[in-house]
Amino acid sequence: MPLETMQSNLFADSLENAYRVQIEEFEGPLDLLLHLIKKNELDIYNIPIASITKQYLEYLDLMKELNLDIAGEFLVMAATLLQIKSRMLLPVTPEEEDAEPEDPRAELVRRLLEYQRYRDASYQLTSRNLLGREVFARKFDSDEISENAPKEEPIDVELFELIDAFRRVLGRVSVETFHSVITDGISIADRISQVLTLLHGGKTISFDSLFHDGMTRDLLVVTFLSILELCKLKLIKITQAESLGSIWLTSSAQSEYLEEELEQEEILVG
Amino acid sequence: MSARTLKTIIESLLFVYDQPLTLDRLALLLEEFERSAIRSALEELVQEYEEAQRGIVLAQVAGGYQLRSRPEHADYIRRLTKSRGVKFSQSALETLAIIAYRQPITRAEIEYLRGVDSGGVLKSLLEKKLLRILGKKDVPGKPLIYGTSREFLELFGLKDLNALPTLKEIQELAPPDPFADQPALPLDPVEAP
Amino acid sequence: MSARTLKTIIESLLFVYDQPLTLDRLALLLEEFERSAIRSALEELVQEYEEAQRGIVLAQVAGGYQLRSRPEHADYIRRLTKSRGVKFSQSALETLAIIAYRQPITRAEIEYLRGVDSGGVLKSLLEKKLLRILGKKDVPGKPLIYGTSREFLELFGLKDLNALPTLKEIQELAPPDPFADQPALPLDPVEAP
Repeated sequence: MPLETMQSNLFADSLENAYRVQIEEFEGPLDLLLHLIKKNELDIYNIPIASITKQYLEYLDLMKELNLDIAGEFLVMAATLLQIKSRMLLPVTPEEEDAEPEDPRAELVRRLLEYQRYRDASYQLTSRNLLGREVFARKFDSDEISENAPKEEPIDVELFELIDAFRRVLGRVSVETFHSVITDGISIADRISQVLTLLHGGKTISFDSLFHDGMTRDLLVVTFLSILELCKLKLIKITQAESLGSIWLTSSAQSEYLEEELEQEEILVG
Repeated sequence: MSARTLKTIIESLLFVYDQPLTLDRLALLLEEFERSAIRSALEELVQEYEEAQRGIVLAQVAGGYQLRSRPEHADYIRRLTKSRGVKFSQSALETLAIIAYRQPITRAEIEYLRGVDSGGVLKSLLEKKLLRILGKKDVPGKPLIYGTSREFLELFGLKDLNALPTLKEIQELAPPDPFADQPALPLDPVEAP
Repeated sequence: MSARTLKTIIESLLFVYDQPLTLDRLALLLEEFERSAIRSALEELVQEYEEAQRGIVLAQVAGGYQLRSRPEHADYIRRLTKSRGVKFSQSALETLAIIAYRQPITRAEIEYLRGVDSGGVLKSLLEKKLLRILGKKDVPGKPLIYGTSREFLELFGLKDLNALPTLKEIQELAPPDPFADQPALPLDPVEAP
């Protein structure tokens, strides 16, 4: 089916809009199904499943033609619709008749009704007088009021704030690293590659930053041997900006660029 | 000290503070007054504000009392503050409504009801502090349980969760439910497609 | 619109704005009203506030008008600020989160993960009783080992440490990481001194 026809079928009632890309944003498959039911003035308790499935799939095709990403949920619903459709076609066997089989559409209808209730509730919510939109409160300027610092300090914090802070830490440090902060039994080869990763892209790191309190003795030794090995391989350059100052490691490939940086560092330091 | 004075003290406190003040909090702050006296002063204040039809209203939100500007004057106030206020996406509102009415609720339950992945919208609502993590559900996988926060009540001007408008009964909107005798909506996440 | 309405509009504006509003400014904002009408509404408001002896006074300051709390009630208002909740700093939250998930943990390990010195923040968390010292680690230097306290669980309403959301749950809440395919960086080199 050509694209324009589908559009006029589905969304645009006037043909003049046929060439304009008119595709509504749906929150999800349930939202789309409710739209189709409303547009076709269907009885939600007696959905003509074949026709609604057809229109639903047309919508997905349209999305595909427009190169829009189709979320997985839309595809799952398409499969559900097709399954209901095929179950509707099955003849009812006598035994099943006794058991009063559930209408294959029942589950879907329940979900649609439930979803509709919450969608209506969301419209009601947004029609309220919102703080900062229709009603305003005053700003609280505690400096203006109090001359002395707070004495009791009840802490005002939500669990999510804690979790979110932690998420940021995890964003900086990989999970694997997090699980094994201080790696035991790391090989020199692994440590060399770690150090090189740190220096990747012409970065400079301090010698000290490779050693921490609480590292195992093994790791300290391995780290030190790795640095010696890297020097021997001429992969890194060790510099000291001033005597007794910090020792800096740079990757030798970018040594020229880094020398400039180090000069700046020197200016900053002293 | 007279009841008149107590009323004006409370009005001063409400005026200065930017968050709702509860009776408990006021009783703690105004320790030289009887709790019952504070309560009746508050009630009188509420009535006075209602009757006076002024530019400031005394709202009962999030279990407390808060002075707020009259909603009808929002357009004029916006000229001053240039604030356009919060804007919610449909998906944020939907999710918020589901959580408000169904809490405590897990992410899988929300996603079953909405029919779409809701991780991103949950995160943004948490960041806006409109949601709280209430704990973990005692089922396999121990999923997190979500609920709405005090900020949610403040934003929407709700006294408490009971002040939420009731969900329209489906019977009101539609003919009798032919599936009424069937078991309630399964919210088992396993069943979610 | 009635004079009564104009008066309440002005009251709303004065309520919301934290600085004095001049007649000029009001006339500019409320362009649909006559300047003379605004002036007389202001005068009426001033008189009403004076007569009513309320907790809020309408002061004429700096050539403008401003709502203020009644000066006699300053003592009560100061109590509000004293009992105001204290917010956590980002670094405190980060440190607390790392300890919560990684305990028992040493200061060096915390600093390795955070990439910054954490002595100050550890001290303040210990003072708030959110941390406990669990002992000393049996490595050179015998560093102290930290863990979270009972007060920590109370603050966040957690039944026990198992009630903390798992790493997996936290990551699921996060949006997809655009750099997920890149090799893990064990330590941010920018943080090097």
